[in-house]
Amino acid sequence: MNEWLDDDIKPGNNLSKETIDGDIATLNLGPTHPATHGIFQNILKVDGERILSSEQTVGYIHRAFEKIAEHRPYNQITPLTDRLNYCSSPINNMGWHMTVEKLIQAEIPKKVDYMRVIIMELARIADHLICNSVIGVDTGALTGFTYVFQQREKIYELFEEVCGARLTTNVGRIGGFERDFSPTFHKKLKDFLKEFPKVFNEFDNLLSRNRIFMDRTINAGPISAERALEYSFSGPNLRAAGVDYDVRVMNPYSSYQDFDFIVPVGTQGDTYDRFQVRQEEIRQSLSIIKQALDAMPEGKYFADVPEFYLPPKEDVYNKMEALIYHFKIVMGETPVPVGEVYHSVEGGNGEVGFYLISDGGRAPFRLQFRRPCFIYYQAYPEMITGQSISDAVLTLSSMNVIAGELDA
Amino acid sequence: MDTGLLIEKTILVVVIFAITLFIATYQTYMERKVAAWLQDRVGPDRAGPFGILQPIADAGKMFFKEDFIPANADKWLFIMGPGIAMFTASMTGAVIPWGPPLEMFGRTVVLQVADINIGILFIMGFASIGVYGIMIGGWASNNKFSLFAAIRASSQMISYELAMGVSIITLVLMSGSLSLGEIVHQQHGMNWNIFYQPVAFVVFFICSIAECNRAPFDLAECESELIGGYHTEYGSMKLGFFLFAEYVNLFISSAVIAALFFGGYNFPGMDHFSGNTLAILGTAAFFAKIIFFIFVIMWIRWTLPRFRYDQLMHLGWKKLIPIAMINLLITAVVIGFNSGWFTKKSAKVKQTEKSVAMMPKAKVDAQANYKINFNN
Amino acid sequence: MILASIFESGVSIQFYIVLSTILFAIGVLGVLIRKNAIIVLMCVEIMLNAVNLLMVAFSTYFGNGDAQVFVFFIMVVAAAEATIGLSILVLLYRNNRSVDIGLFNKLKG
Amino acid sequence: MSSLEIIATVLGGLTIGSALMVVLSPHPVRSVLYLILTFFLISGNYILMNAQFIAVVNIIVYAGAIMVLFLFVLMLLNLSKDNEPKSSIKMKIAATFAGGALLTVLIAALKDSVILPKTEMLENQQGMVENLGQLLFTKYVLPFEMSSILFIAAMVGAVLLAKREKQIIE
Amino acid sequence: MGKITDGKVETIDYQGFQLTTLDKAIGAARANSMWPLPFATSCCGIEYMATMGSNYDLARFGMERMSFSPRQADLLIVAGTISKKLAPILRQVYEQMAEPKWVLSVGACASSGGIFDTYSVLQGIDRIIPVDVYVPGCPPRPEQIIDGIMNIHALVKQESLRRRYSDKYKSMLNDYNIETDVK
Amino acid sequence: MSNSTITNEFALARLSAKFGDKIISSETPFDLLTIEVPSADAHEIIQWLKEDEVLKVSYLTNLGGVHYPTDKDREFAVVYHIHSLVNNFRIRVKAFIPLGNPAIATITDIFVGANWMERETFDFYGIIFTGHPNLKRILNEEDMDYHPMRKEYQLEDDTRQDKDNRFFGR
Amino acid sequence: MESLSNRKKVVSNKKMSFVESLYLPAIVGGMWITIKHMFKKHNTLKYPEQQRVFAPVYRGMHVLKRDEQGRENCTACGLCAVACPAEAITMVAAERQKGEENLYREEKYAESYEINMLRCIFCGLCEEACPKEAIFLTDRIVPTNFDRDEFVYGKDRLVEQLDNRIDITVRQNTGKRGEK
Repeated sequence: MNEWLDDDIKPGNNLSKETIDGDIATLNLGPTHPATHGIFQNILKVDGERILSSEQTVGYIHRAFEKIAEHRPYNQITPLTDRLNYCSSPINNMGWHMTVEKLIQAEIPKKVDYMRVIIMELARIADHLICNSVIGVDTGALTGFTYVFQQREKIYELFEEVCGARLTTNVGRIGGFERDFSPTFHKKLKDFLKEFPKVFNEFDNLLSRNRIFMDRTINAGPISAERALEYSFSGPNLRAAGVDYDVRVMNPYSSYQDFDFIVPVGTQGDTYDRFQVRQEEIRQSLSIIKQALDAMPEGKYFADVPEFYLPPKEDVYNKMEALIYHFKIVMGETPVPVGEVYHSVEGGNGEVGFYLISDGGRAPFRLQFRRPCFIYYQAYPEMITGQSISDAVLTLSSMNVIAGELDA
Repeated sequence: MDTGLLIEKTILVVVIFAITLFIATYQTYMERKVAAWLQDRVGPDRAGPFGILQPIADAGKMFFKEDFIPANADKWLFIMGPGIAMFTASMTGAVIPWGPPLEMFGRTVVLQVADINIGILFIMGFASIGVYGIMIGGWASNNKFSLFAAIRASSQMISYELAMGVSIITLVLMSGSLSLGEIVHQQHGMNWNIFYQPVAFVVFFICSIAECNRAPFDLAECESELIGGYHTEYGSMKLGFFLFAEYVNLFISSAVIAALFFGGYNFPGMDHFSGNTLAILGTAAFFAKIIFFIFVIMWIRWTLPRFRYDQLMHLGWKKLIPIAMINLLITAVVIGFNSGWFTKKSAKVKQTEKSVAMMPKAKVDAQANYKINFNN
Repeated sequence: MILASIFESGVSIQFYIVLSTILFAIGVLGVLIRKNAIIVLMCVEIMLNAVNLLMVAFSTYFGNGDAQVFVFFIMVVAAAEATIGLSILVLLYRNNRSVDIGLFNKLKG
Repeated sequence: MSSLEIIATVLGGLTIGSALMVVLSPHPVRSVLYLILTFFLISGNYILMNAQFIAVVNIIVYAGAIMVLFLFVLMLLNLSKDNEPKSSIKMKIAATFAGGALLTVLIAALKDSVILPKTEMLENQQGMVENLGQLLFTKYVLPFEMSSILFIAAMVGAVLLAKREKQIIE
Repeated sequence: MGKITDGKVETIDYQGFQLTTLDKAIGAARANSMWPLPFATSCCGIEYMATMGSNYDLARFGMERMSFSPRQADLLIVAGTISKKLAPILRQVYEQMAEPKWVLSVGACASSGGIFDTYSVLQGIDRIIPVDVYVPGCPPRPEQIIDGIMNIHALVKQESLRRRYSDKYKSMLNDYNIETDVK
Repeated sequence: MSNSTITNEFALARLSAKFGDKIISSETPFDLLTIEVPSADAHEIIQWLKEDEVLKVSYLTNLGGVHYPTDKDREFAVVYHIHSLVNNFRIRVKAFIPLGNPAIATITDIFVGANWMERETFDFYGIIFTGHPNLKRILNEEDMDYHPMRKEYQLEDDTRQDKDNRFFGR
Repeated sequence: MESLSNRKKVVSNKKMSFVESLYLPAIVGGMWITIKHMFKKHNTLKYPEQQRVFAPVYRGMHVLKRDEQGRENCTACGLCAVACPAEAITMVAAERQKGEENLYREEKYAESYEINMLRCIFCGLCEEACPKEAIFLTDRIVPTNFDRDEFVYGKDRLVEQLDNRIDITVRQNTGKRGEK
């Protein structure tokens, strides 16, 4: 606990009115603040540097995803999911694909599963790299950020090799991938796997055992496991509090049961724990990628679902059946089973869920996204109460609140 | 007052001021380039060859930017803030000996504006009032973040000044003089204070980074927390003054570090030279040292995370001050031991012996050497 | 030193006596008319400085360093007074949200 | 008048002026700034009297430390012109009279009281560090040590006073 | 800088002024020292970070010093979706910036609303503030962002020092109901 | 739910034993136990689910609304996804409420994390969560006068100028 | 809390060893890491002067392909417009007249074809939707502009020039697309 704070004001303690005495200032953290870069607003009541209470405003980039989803055919929703958690778009893409596949009960080849695992874990690395390097930036150490961003750039080149885009990937289709991994991709991935650990260790050495960094992050924005569960935390933030809940392990999807990896946890749920959990998850993701690459089965890169997976262009041109399917898929007129399905994947920030209600129509009747950021960001005032402004900034960046996911 | 001296000093003041400004300007370029190199980047390279005109572009832009005073700011103080920061920053250069004496037009030109016998106190004094620029600027902006920065800056300055002062006193004990010129004279050749007082050096170095408001102690302007800190509301040339003052401060404190601990213009093998050659080489050596320290401070900035406010205070009060105190105590005891205060004849040590006795032996020799050289 | 010869040229001790008296009176004036306790404290500092000035003047004129040593001690006392005074004021402000000197009335009994 | 006399007079006038502004400025922060200016001018006076050490110490102690504290407190409490307590005009007039009376009496009493031994001015080296140090560590060593104890007491007192008490009211 | 008239966008003619040597020198200085204020709300912000990183290095253009304080910034980089809720804040930031100022609209969302043709998203920031250069893409590659910045540079270099005092400029601001205190 | 230790049948049996006919209907689409409960009893059932020693369904995964414009008096559904981390068992609880009185008891007293989810549902559908500590709009502007996710409101607000609807056939 | 996954491992060690608590070793170590980078070759692409080669499948500016004889492939069926999530494509279809066989491959063609590049999100769905292999995304980037109207790309900028054909065969073959 910060030594300069009184013992009675600690995160989680609800401050009585009497506690809040004289010298209170109202500080507007955001929206145009470097730490909130235009999206979040926190109206802080501070006594000196100590935060007494905080009130959040969100919705600054509310884009009505769920409403749009009710107006778009299933295959056009993939680009939407890109923009949920844009730091790890492929995970959202594939979560959505798997949801629809669950609805239409498609059988997915093992190879597609493994390809998906590789892409998703790359995305997870990219996501965690951004978060951890931004923690570094917010503590003032900019250099580590530039080192890992060079590696993140490599991940984006890999995505570009697979799907043609860097950030909003729109990768994969319902039923599989639009194309197989190219030899260039394999070569680049091998290079990446060789080079990345070195740079990553450098980054780790720069920060994780540096006393200044440890002092800054330990006890900054802690949350206990019980409170975290009450708040429905998930992902690295929950694991930092000590609960090893990971959708990949609990409800394995996309053949995650085939891979051997540990679930890193922290102890107090403070910034340092979150940082370290993410660091270790990056290492685990690397190991998963290696396993998937080594055990990549032969086979097709798409499932046999002609109602959803577009036929090849030559067939469209030459075969009547293919042309009809093509038109039907594009127009969104293929029959979809009626039903309700909930599917969740372990996104960069936790359990990304898709609650899909289909009435058999062209577009989903209702599609709700379980957005982990939106759910856990509400715990932020509790986490920073009694802390200093510096801690609040660090806590915000270490929670990795992605605005696209927060405001939907 | 002798007219020649007056002209000489005037020229010296102008030259030193110009050099200070020039170096401060190009420190911004250096900062950008160093940061770029440390981060596998190129840095500015489009303004002129290798981006060499970057600082000039910055200055040109700021000069022609709209000069804005926030409506609810205290107008006069708002303008005064950057001025004070600039003034105090450039005053300190007056007592630093920039090089060995130069022979010119039949006169011996001492490359020091004023060799006042309390030079160190002068530096301390101006270092301590340097904070007013930040405080006034931050307060007058009428912005909460600026106010926070001002409060942070002032308490940081007061805290780190103490440890800084104590570590300087250690040096004063050793050299027996408050004059900066004298202290530099004593470090003839390689007889630098860093070899006698490494602990004092570390403390002083840390404190001078803190006094310059540089990372990892840049709490007064830390971007990720307080936006721009005390200069959040400043734009155009007033902001330029603030940033400029920061770099001047950096330059001056590097100079003070080099002068106090790294022999100033002294360099090994300086006995082989004399006269103007020595003066030029000495000055060059001094500037090389200064630039090295500027580089080190930049290097630190781009490597380390910054402290939190309470940790900063913690470090200052609970770590640096005790360390400096203990160092002072040990130095005092050793000096006392050397001068025989703990032996029987201690009572009879004469006044004249005292000042000599307060120095380690090597120092005394150096001083003697210097006097001989100086008189030649 | 050139500066030392100033007194030869006629700046007399009377000048400094008058100067420091005026400063002292200004300090007294401030204490009397200002109600902001912090300003009052500052005016006390002015008074102390007036005394210091006189001390140094006398010391210089009589060629005796003792007075300057006393100036040194006065500064110590002033610093101590400022710290204690200010912390009392901060405390007072916390309780009363004002630094009005009239609030010291309440200290009695 | 010689040039130095002019300097001294101007300096004295400025000192009085800025000291007056301390009292008269309605804005507490400006008062502090004027006071800092006053200290600088007083230091200038010290330098004129060749008391270099006291001059610099005056700046370090007053301008560098004490006034930073004052400014710090003003900022911390966020005092400005608006919440400045006002005193009544009557009070002000009375105070001015009282101050003026005091001034008159003091000047009258002190004006011709000193007779100068002029010769000692030239060789004056009393303000130099060595001499002051000699005095401090020989003749005044006990007061010196006492003052450091006073300082520690003041420091402890300030810390104790400013430390916040537990404020939760059960 | 464009302005909307009857739903159409029209550009102020930058060639209208005869550039003096001083204009050119200051234009070059301004172009090489643009301090950006990144208003990076969503995906494009991440690509903007990539542009800041080592691989693309905005520092080459003298732009690595980010000014989150509008007073110090020369270039407002709006990267990401601007919702109707955020629009007044963006406008306020623009109004707080000191002249001369430029606006770079990065990405489909900021420029036109992109795929978010919804009740909550502003269909292009040029409805509330004048935009100088649009960068297409969702999100644009760093190359495209740099391309946009180069276009801004071209604009800045051509701009007369007097343009900000011109009636044309003032009338453009008036169209946006932005008060200007430039005399 | 591959390694779930509690089967859907077991959970349903336990629920029915406790609440009997309060479970209006139940099904298991895609292996996820879905029960429909009366809106008045949703709070109680969820509380029991959380506190039950065996089920321990104590993690609120998701909360959202659905609008069925054609179902008379069942226009809105509030759907809770709750998860038992210990048993790795998920359950979906649905409660239907009529358009005329779209109110249901809040579960913020059971799960703190439901706070914003309920606010979002209120924002989108206008469903009133009685007892909610701070039920106001969260994503949209405060002064918005409709609840945009209801089916009758269109997605666009027709401010887009660069589209010609004739070309889209939508 | 008990382990849920049996794979739990605590990774965050908050105990500082004595050496770590001295600040300096980590600081020196960090400075050593950064100074090593100072002597590395920089990793910067000097963009306007240097250009990176994009992946062959990169989704950049669109092109309306012509076939080998230089006839436009597009038949204005409108599938791309339907598939576009951003609703950025508009077209007007026209009947091919006699004598225009060398211009248009199919009987119907797009009289006007516009893509609003500011709306476009470069998702590639139009390319997938096209049954005639007429529209493709290429590895060229859309240039920036001062004017919003400039971004509505008509046929003049979309249809590939006869003297400046755009090769998309690598794109079509990468990942063996279409092999079933």
